[in-house]
Amino acid sequence: MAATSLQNYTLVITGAPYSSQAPQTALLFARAAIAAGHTLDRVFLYGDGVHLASSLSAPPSDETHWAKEWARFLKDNAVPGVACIASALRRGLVNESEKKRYELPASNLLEPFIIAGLGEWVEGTMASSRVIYFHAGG
Amino acid sequence: MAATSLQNYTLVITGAPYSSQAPQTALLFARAAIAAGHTLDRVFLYGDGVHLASSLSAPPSDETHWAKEWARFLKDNAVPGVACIASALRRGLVNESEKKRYELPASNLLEPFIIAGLGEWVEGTMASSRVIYFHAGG
Amino acid sequence: MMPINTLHILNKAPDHPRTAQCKHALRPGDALLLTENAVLALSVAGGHDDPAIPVYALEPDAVARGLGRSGTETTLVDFSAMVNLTAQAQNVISW
Amino acid sequence: MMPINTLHILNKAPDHPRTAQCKHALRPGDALLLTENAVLALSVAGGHDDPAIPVYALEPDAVARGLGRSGTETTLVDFSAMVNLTAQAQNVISW
Amino acid sequence: MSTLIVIDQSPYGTWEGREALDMTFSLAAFDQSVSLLFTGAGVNWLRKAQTTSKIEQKSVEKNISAAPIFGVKAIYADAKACVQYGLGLDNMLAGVAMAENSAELLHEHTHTAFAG
Amino acid sequence: MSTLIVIDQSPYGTWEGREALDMTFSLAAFDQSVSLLFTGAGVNWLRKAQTTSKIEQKSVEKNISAAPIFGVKAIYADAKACVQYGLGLDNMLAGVAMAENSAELLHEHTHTAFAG
Repeated sequence: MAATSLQNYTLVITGAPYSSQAPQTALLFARAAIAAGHTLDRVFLYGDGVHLASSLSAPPSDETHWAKEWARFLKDNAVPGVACIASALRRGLVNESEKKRYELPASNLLEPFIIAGLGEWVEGTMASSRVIYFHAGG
Repeated sequence: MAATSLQNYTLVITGAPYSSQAPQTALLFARAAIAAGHTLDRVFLYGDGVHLASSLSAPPSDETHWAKEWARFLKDNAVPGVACIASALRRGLVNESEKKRYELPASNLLEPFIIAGLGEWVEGTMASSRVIYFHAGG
Repeated sequence: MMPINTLHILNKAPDHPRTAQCKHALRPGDALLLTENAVLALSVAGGHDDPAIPVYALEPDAVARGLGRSGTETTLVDFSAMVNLTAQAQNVISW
Repeated sequence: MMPINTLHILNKAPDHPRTAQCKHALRPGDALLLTENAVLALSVAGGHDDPAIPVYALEPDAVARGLGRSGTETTLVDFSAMVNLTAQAQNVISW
Repeated sequence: MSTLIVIDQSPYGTWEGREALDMTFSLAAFDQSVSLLFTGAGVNWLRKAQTTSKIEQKSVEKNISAAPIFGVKAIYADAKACVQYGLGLDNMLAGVAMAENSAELLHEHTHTAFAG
Repeated sequence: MSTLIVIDQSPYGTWEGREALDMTFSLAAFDQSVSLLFTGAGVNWLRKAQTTSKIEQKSVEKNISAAPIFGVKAIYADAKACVQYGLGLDNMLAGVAMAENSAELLHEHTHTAFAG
């Protein structure tokens, strides 16, 4: 039955952790998708969602560390995690090369996340059979 | 006339720059308050507002750099700017001592902002004659 | 399960303006999945307007908010079933 | 200016649930200041309910949204006047 | 100074309510007069039996129940919002006072802070 | 694939609409079929004479007006929302198509993305 065939997903997260539930819902969805045999083409962080890729988040030890959980998931499943460069630069999320380019005092991008342009999102929409957005609630 | 007497303000910013208008409205308010002869007891960043104190923000050169504008205002007027430690740690905003304490790869707090507890907000509410909140809109 | 034309995923509370917009956009053949704060619709009397549209609610979000019992009109689903819904639907809209 | 009991500062768009809550909380002697997205109320027909409550709107936010002309019921103010309003009011509530 | 902290956002979907609770407890810890008002979708913080393990968040049920012990003066719930969300004495946390006209509470306190 | 980008939030108070415009232009730059729908408070992006210097933001009026040049297929405005916010042909940017039932547009596109 075609309706239940395996899909290739692009997930787009636009809500920040510890502000919205979006990264949490997206991770639980992503785990279930992989468990069902689907594939994830990529995960794209946009707008406030880029904060998920911070290497400096330090929530209380009895709360889930969403950035680390996401990073582990991406590594374990070899899924690319991409933070939009325009969203990231405004919000203070930078890698080593942006640090040098903008002469910033540090970098704070958590591996394996990378920073790239909106073209990565466009490619995701073209390459995958399903694009699911995880926005901030309210 | 007592109603127009000079006030001592505590400003609380809970909305992030490049996500809400809160830090912008707060800065234009703060400048006008100083110009009218009022004093600012302190500025307290809470919730998503702590992102205003990031040293790594790099908006496009034709957009206002709100973190730098705020930092300059605080220095010029000797107003303490305090980011709530609990909000900051969850959201990946840390100073040198938190960096060491939590073994994080970098620090990203912009001077002259400092990181401290909610007690700073409580003190602000007690020490000042007006507490004005700048929340995210919507 | 029935084939789904468009799956509408709503994660906003009942008083959010996007909730009304979402309900207005539902068409026969569509399905509605309530997640996060949207599961609060389960507690609102008369919140379900159109019996022709299947309504699902994410069970982890419902029980987190103390709303574990499913009404007769709403089916509680886990993340695995949520994935199935998105795979079956021709289109998915996240409100 | 008249003395103000409570100054209500509203920065939410007219369709935000907190807007209705704010209007419901206005009492004689209070004043309402619209900032940021709340200035869109200037464009909504019949948006001003109670003529006994003075309504102000932040002019920089109004002109940014193409709403520079003040209605007869609403006074456009700059940041300096906003500061005065907060200094005159006994209490200030930011919605 | 008497403070009213107002929570009008649903639990768990956003962090504002949680951080407003922290503000409340902080004022109480400094022996300041502080009360809580839950209104709008925020009344859902007061529902019994919040089981949050599957969304990997901490339940705030215990925090709210412990508020009086930590010196929070009163917990109010907007009566109309409770009706709207099907909340009554049977399914609400104990120790909550129903406010028939919660807007009056804003005028009875000298300092009001909304959650986010 | 045909994409509809939906902006239902007011201009300048939040960044979501601005970043949704960036998404729109990005799709157009990759020669993908993309249209814009402004609805709810989002129709206020379409008002003429947005003068933003005093709030130190860039106006988006020019960006929206230039959308067709950059390959954006159509710009729709929800007709009911325009009435609600007092928008008509006299005070709106040129090149906008009124959508009497904008919900239908969602069903006519294979991919819909909301601003935030």
